Amino acid sequence: MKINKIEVTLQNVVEKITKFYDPTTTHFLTLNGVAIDETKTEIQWIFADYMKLNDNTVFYVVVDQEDVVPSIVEVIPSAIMSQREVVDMFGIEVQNSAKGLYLDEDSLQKPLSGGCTL
Amino acid sequence: MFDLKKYRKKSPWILHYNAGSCNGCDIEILASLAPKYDLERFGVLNTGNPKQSDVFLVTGPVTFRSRERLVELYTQMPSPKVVIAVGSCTCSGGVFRDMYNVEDGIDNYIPVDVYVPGCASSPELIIDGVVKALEILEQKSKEIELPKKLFGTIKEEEGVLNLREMALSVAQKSEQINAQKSEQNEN
Amino acid sequence: MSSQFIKAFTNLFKKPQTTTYPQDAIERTENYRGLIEYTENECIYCLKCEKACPPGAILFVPCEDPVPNDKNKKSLKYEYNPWLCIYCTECIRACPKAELALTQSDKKPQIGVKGDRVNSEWTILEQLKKGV
Amino acid sequence: MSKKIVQIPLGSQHISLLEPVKFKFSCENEKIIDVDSDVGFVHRGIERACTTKFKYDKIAYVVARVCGLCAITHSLTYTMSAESLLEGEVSMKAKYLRVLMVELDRIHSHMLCLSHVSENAGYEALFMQIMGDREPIMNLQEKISGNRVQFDYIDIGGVNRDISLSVEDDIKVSLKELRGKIEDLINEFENNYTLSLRFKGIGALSLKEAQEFNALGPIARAAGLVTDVRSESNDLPYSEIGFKIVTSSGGDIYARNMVRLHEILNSITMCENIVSGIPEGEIKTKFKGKPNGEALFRLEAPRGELMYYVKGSSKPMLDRLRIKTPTFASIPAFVEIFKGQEYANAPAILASFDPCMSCTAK
Repeated sequence: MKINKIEVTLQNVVEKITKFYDPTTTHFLTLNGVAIDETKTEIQWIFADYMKLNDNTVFYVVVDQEDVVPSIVEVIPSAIMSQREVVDMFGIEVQNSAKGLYLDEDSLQKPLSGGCTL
Repeated sequence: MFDLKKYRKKSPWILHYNAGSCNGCDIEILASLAPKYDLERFGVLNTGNPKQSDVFLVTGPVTFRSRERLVELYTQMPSPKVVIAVGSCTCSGGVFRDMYNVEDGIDNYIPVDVYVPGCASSPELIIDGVVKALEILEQKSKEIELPKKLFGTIKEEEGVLNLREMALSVAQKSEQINAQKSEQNEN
Repeated sequence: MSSQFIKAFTNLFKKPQTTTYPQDAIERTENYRGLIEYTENECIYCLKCEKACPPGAILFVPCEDPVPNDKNKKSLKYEYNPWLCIYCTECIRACPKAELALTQSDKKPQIGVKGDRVNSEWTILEQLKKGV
Repeated sequence: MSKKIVQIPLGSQHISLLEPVKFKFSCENEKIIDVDSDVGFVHRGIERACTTKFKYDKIAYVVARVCGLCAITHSLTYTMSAESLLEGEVSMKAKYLRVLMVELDRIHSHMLCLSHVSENAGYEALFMQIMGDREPIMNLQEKISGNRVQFDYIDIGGVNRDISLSVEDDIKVSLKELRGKIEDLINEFENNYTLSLRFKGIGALSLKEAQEFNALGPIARAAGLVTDVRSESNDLPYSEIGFKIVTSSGGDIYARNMVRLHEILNSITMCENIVSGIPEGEIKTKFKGKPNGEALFRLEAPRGELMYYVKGSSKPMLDRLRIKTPTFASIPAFVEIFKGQEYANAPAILASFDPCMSCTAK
């Protein structure tokens, strides 16, 4: 499937998504993280259109481990789950998202981040 | 191998807990309770209450968050109880072996009596496993009754209560029984 | 309403759905994926099945029992854990001598009880394998 | 009566819940006003294991174990996204066989859900009847792939087993029988008071809410939202085999049941068309290279849209595998539906979602 990738920054991501997102034609798939190296992580917001052939839009931004990713729950309420997942899996702080969706305190922390080795 | 008459009188109730499986074995447990395989003809009933159950069917390699629940459910069941591990991942971790949030099989947490292989275990294998578990349940309930019987016979024979001798004879008898059992096992 | 009564009546004369399994064996379909069977004489010890197995249910453990020979130079012994196997047939697709050395039979795997080599004993075998 | 807020937990082990999930309902008298869910009981860490433990050609067998009910969709979506990063072409026959298995899987998954719904309405006999009617489908799956639940049928390059003529005949016979039974079931679900009146207006989701909370699959289609990934991609030959989108309106449990039942009928039609027209060809072709680049694939699982994101860099191990499962994305919609309902209906509403927690937590 085709991917349209759009680069954003942490400051303008909420604004751009608000402008792009129309609940009647588009739906939000998920918030995804990809570890690039030990400290850098690529955060992706993935969208797809209803009833259009092979159409996916991905907003992405590369963040450091200490950065705080803005929350898009105000625009898209269903993003809350995937935001909590990213907090657990990558150890990156997302606004208004609590830890502990999947991981207990004694299990391996931030398992998908680049710095994690078993 | 199958003496159905022996089991027809009994009605073991099962408790099912999903400790992190992929649902494959769970739907096969449901299928084995449904008309085609119909475990209910052995009197097997699926209950949600650990306090009324005799057989504990567990699916899934124990995940971190389900550990306490698993042990809690096991301890809440009255003895004699039998634990059946359904599916490869419950027996030894299966394809999830060595993943970071998985504890590689339930026998690291609770004692398991019957291991049912298969991914996912077919109803046929689950029936085999339950039948095997019923044998073990029978044996376990006999073992629980054992000391009481021994005490009873001594009392009738001697008429006098001598605690020390009673204890000694119980020890002897249980030794004999153990020896017999080990012989049987060797055979 | 009347159709339901007719259905209920005809159901009285139908064969029961339930299979009487423990008494009568269940008919196996042709493709049934059962136990993996191994023939030692045919094996060429290429270890492809061991590498292919997703859960690691096939191990070639170094031991002293079979004396090293032409085919088996490192004196390896085939070990298989049916309680770890996921019956995906990947090992047989990897085997260069499939149908001879490694086959998938239609036998169903055995039910394990205490004392079978299920989990903790298998962990020891895995450590033995890793130690070399 | 004074207003008093009571907390009622449901799960993680409960007789009406097959899944290990914990809900905490805040109820005002009998009415649910807020729901808190804990879905992490089944988290195993598959996403990490797929990038550290397994090579790219084994992952199809691992991701199938994410969920036993939609195992085939998981392995198919992964395989197709990996294939788009490799060099090679899947034969038409393999594509048809893949769709056949996916649709058979959808039939049995929907039937399982319907049987649960009727059990939660207190209709035990119908539960047993649907479970019994489902067995021929399980049998077909065993005949095609060798196993009843985890098929391990799809591999990179095609499918693992060919289909024989006798099995094709069996499929035709069983599906014909099943069609009659499903038509009876539609009649039953429409006209039986236990199932129709009991469920009308309960657990309703409006079209606007469905769009706002990104509901997926049968839940969205029951609310009138026209979305189905089967018509949003042309990688599988859905348009050739008579696929139709089934929608309903109302968004309540009754509408969801109807959508599921009509989808089963549509799947039966598609399976019959596939079996009568399987093209000639190889079932497996060789693929060259190692996955390189990014791929994103969506496919319609029985519960809704499934998405895989694969990133590789010409190594046997992948860099990243992201699984987005339908239930995971629908949880905000679930919570919205629960609000304002009676607590007594909670198990029935939950069953009508057909939730899959092993999908959710991975």
